[in-house]
Amino acid sequence: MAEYSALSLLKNALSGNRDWKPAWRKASPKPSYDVVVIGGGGHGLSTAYYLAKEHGITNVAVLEKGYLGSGNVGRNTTAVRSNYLLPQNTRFYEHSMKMWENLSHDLNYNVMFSQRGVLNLAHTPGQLDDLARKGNAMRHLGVDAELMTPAQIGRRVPGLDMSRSARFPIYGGLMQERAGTARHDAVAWGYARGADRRGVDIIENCEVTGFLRDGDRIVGVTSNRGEIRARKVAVAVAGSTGRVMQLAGVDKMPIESQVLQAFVSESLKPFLDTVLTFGMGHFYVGQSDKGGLVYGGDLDGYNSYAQRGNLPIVEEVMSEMVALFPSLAPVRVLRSWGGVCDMSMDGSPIITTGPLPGMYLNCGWCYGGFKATPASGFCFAHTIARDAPHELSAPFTLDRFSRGAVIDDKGQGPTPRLH
Amino acid sequence: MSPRRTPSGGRIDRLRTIRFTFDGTAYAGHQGDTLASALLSNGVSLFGRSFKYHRPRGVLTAGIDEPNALVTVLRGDVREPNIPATMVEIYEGLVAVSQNRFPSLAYDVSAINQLGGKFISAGFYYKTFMGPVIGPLKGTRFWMLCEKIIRRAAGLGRAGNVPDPSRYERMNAFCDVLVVGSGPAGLSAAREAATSGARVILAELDPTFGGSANWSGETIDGEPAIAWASDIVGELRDHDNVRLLKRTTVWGYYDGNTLAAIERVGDHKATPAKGAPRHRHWTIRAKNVVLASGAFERPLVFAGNDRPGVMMASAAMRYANQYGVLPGDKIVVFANNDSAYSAAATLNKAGATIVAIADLRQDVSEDCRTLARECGAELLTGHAVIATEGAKKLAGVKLAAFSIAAGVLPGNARKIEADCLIVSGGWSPTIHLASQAGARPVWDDDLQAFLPPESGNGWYGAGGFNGTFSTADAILEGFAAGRKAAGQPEVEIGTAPDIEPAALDPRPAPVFEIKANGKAFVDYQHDVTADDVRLAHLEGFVSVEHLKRYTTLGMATDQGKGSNVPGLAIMAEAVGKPIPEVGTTRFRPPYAPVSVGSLAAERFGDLKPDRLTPMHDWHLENGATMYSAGLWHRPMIYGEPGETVEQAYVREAQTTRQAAGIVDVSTLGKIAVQGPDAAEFLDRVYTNLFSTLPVGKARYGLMLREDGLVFDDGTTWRLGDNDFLMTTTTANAGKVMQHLEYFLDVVWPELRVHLTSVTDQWAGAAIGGPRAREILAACVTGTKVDNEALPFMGIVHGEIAGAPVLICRLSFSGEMAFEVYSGSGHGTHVWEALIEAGEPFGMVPYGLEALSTMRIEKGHVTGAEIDGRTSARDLHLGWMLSKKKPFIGSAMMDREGLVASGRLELVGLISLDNRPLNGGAHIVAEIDTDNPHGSLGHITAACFSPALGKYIALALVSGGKARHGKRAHVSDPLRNRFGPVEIVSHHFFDPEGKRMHG
Amino acid sequence: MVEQLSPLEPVFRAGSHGNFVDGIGVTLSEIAPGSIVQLAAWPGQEKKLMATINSVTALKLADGAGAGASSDRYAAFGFAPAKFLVTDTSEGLAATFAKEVPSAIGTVTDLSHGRTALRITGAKAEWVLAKLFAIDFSSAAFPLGSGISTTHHDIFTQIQRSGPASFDLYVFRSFARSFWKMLCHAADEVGYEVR
Amino acid sequence: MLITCPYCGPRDVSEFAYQGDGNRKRPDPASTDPETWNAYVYDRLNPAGAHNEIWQHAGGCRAHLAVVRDTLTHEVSSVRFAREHGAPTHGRRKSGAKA
Repeated sequence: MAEYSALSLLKNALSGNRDWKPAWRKASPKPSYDVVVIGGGGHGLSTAYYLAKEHGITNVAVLEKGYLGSGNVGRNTTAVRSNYLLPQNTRFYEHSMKMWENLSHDLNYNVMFSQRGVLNLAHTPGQLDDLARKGNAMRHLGVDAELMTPAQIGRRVPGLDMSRSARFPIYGGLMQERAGTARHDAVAWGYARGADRRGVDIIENCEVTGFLRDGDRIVGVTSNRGEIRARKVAVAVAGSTGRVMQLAGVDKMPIESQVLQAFVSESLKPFLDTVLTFGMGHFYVGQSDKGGLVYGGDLDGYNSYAQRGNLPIVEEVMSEMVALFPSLAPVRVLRSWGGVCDMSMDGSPIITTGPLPGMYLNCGWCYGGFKATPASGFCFAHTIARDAPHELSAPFTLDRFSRGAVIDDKGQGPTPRLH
Repeated sequence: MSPRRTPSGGRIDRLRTIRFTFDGTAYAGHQGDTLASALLSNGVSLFGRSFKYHRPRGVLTAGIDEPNALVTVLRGDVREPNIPATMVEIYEGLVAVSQNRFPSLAYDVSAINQLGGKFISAGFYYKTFMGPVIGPLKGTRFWMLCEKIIRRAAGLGRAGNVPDPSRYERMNAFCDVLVVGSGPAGLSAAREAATSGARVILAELDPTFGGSANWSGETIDGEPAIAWASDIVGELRDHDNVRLLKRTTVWGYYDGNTLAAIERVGDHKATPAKGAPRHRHWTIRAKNVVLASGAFERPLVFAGNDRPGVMMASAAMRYANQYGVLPGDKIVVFANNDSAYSAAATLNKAGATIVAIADLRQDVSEDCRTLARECGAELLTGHAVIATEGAKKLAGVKLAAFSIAAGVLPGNARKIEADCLIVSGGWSPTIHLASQAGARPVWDDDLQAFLPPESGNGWYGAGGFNGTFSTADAILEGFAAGRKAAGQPEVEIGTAPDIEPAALDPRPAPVFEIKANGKAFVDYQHDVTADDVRLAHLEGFVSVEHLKRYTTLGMATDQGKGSNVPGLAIMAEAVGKPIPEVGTTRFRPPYAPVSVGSLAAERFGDLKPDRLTPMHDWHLENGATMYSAGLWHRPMIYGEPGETVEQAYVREAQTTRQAAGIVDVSTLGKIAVQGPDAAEFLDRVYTNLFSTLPVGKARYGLMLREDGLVFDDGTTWRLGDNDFLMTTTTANAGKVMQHLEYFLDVVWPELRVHLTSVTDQWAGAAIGGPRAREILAACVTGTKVDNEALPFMGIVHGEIAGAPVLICRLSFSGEMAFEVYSGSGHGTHVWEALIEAGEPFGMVPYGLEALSTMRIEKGHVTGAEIDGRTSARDLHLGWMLSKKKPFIGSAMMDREGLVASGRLELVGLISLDNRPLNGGAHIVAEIDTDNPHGSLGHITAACFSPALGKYIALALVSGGKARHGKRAHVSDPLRNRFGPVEIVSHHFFDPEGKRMHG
Repeated sequence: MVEQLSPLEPVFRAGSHGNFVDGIGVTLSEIAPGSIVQLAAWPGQEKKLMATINSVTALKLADGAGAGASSDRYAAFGFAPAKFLVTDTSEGLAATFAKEVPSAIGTVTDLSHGRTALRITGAKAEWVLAKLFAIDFSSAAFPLGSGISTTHHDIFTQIQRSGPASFDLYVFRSFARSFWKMLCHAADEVGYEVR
Repeated sequence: MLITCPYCGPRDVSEFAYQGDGNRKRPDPASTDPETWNAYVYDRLNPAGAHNEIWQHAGGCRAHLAVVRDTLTHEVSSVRFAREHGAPTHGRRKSGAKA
């Protein structure tokens, strides 16, 4: 398949754009594969891509229930960052960040990773110390982080209410300049195209309806497109983990599926050149290249698979937005949507062999899965190929809960809605 | 007279002239005009520029579905971008400007983008701008350079940086029946529901009720439709049980029949009424909903269909009938259905010349032929518009013979001069709200449209929403829906009202696109062409969602109201499947864009309430600098002129340790734990025993979470056998209450315990220092406060200045200290009495900084150490874990990870370079400023200790106690602070507690 | 006895405010009862507690959630299962109940200082309250005398309908000033008088 | 979303605090069996469909409620006082069964 470049664009433009080929083949399932990956979202696709690229395992199928990227990879607010407090998280997400920095070239697909920074605001001296703790933790692992003064913040983000009389005045902030945003759909499409070019079958509209077993061992799946056997079955369906695992007879997991809403405003000329998070609520906002402000806040806070939320959170998020930017009150919200998040018990993901023989599980991404897409696939592919966790994802196995080795970046304990 | 204003007619008030400006030019219109109708009446045809190609655009519609004519409304320096000119009611002094153009609307340099047409087709950016793999532009750098340029070109209006001074409000409403839309169907439904006695809310997004009755030109039972509508509105007004909401867009259909609507209360006014909001955000909880939201007319997709002067047929009709404006003098009609013929007739009656009617169909009904004849138009059946001409304004159209089976037929095209082309491609019912409510639409081949199911869980449909386009049937459906929604039994429906002129056949020919050379737009605003849709198909982006995401079709501010179905149809043709098999979009809120401010409502400018202690005003009057602790406001320091924060807190702490100090502790969470099982309950929730606590004594308690980590701490006072007063940290008060309530209600319902938040019942003043007891003795009556009457952790009742108080001798500062609780209403009274009593002893009030300083000196933990990751042992509180009883967390606290070596443990630090330490700094064995690494832990709290005369800190450090006496370094690259520290016990000061035991 | 200080003091401005040119939509006032007491019964003891309320205040509470009544001196209503708020224009009600309610029946909690009582009266009272609470204030849904517990964002509020167009609101004292400002703000549109 | 509190009547979801899976049964406090405790503290049923949940009417009467709610439609089919019918006191219902 042809490489994408300015030249290929020009060549095709001259021939009336009639020679473009599908970004990935519309494959039909074969009777068996070395690896079947359930879930054609970002993580499933990147897993397939790295299975092929890093481990030479190309006899792989990715099964997607709906259209490719219909889950959270196409529903998130696109922030990419590695500003975590705990070293297990920081190391993992920083690895991801490094992969992001070269992802467009790696995939020959412009995922539009824009390193315009992510800025966490502090509204009390205590919060600023907490951010300093986090930033210093990052710096001690070689990750970039800086504190910004209110004056610097005011210059960087015009329109922000910097007044001392604000209900929650801004005392400073923690900036990670290398963080930023990417074009979410492009990540799914780029990985799909990349995996497809390496021989992976990407099978859309293929819903898994059950698991094939040989004794205890999982040896394939049944689907609306027939039985598909596999030596290894990988599950990467964050947002639907409960449903898919139930098909395998695992009905209890350290996960609650909760709905997270996101919003986009009408298109505006450049207004905000970074991603901003509010310290007295869960609000965060960035601006897309098309000009829409992309923003969100807290979870709705209850179990849901409905991909729809309710008004209280809508109102909460909007209130926080105009508290930070009082000039945005007349600006209008254009779209809202809901994504279903695997909220884990410590706010950190699960990448593991098992829990059944022949099965591999990647889930529990809470609302931070998008930025993990490259590293998640990279580590999960390693786990599948080698039957052992990658060094970076070793802390994220399932047994950490019983061992008391939770990775609780927010310190909220086993109350998923608070992570 | 404006050039395009008809001599009479319309619902505008021709006696009232309103002046406004657009792009700096002054214009006049009339009361009742929208910005679009007023500008059209002035002969303006160029309204805006498109998103990608910056093509000149006119006004396409007359309503909320407008994709092209977006403007920014300015109120002073406050900018309201992206408002359709069709939705702006003009008011005296209105200032509107066009958008997405530079330097001007007429001459926009970015229009050069059009030349790159095929190069910048859908999704082009995914394929390029990746830049070199090596060199200075490697990684993301090249892309970010390109992105800067792209971002500047993209975007529509500009948001301002000046705070919006407007007021926004919320309104909660409850009703039996909410009727959405006030056209004939909605009015009929509302009347029927209201008559049955139901509580009814009727919401209309336009400034006038009546919907199509305002512009249809029909008569209903011999009466003009407008009069028919106003009669019903008048009738509804007389009902007590009806609320009429105009300028109100119902935009969200949420769970439990909760609907959200925005009422534009003040947008049409130069200055709002006093106290009135600009927008009111309605949350309507309706038992049932009648959806009578009508339908949108769809454009046809053909080359040059975006030229200013091309307009929807129904919009043209509306401009003529409702606003008395002709969109053109010489009009060509282009349609695949009958409805455009009514528009032609209307425009002709209003004074325009209908040059020709090009109908895609070969067979046209006799009714239509008559209408064409009557308006003097040349009827060209089996014809299509294949191009339009003109620069920034339509000058003519090109027509060619067309067959539904074969498309454009070979042969000579014919040119016709015209300044307006009105188009009808059929109608799409406005099913958005039903879709939000979960309804799955069904494709109807006759109407070539997605129709809603008959009814949903909580709603009924009527009229155009149902695909019912005859007014007579709409009225009957409204009647039936109104009855059902009001819970009335169904009745025999009477005879249909008599409508003149008779309804035309609503079924369009199944044609959506006319293939010819030139850009044919599907999504006007986002410049998505029919070729872009086909390109998406070619590249495999076939599913509706992929189509949307790849081409951005339907993602513009009009949300695809007109483009959704044509886009699907073109994709369906490319795929070779029927339209319903390609799918439809599930609509989500909002139905139309909603101001962010309206959703913030009363929280705009007031995000969170202030929580104030009873002594708040005293603090302010006495020079306190306040800061936020959650919702509370607490004194940080009581600074004296010229003092730095450090000087102030050092003075306060020092004075407290030397004489006495007083601090407001009213914010501590206080929970009354009452009942015969209260002691048992406390034994279960605290790690230590409380059943052994005698009445009149207090005890420090520690709580864990179920997972075995520390949750909260505080003292609990036994006031009676069955009566405890629990205190919690300020930050955790709410969480602790919820935690306790959960266990009582869900886990141990057999325990007879009541919990009540009494945080606000009590004002708390903590007074500590060597002179504290003397000060108390000087002002307390009714009890002694000596060591015998009031031993450490003892509680007494007494009075201060006539107010009853509860005094507990406990200490956070490490001094001889007492917490004095009084009724909140007496708080300031008691506080002032204490201050007065303390004056001779040199007592000072102190704030949180000094409080924190003294607790650091004592090594007491707070939220900085109890951070949700620490165990009791990490904090050296293992001695509080009772072995005599199970308690919450006891089963989980010994898991291997929680007792592993190397965990972060509480230690003290002393700065060895006499420079301040910072909270959040890390601890390392060896400094490496260039490449910091090897963090052993971090500082949780730091201060200058007046007691030690040193900068000290509490820290959580791996290894903890084992490092006591060892040297380490702070490493704080964020604040460029590196330096040596000594690790010591966290009990810096008076470790034996001699001072507080006295 | 020491007088209680109102938490509203600096923001309580008697007189007419807002858009009052066309008339006063609502009147806002602080009630400042002498006593506010919470009574709570153990399961099965609710009737006995209600009888005690009756014997102390002469108020007869009907069965059912939220039932309430008031007299010149007392007001009482249920606000949660087996829980009641009782107010008295005089001080000392908690002490009285403490004697009357044995621990086998339930508990008595004095909230006289902990809650601030406000009253909103007037033709527009329902309209103004509907701006703050997701509660149906129509008299069919919220009959005279009855009470509810609800919240305005962070502010927990108990409300009793004290007249056909009159409501008494009980909020945590620490929030009272913020709440009062919000109430006044919401009443601007209809014009209000502070008394 | 509305939840009909058995005491307060139908109220907006904003008045309620979610307390999660109502099928969990707290182990005997005297037991220290790690697996039982681990399952109680960390594992949750997470069905797509009817779910037994605990909600607290935090912004109302503060009672805890045993709610049966469909996680696909958000429809609430049953609400009862948890202290009277608390899910933790009985076993897990069959998924899909109405309370």
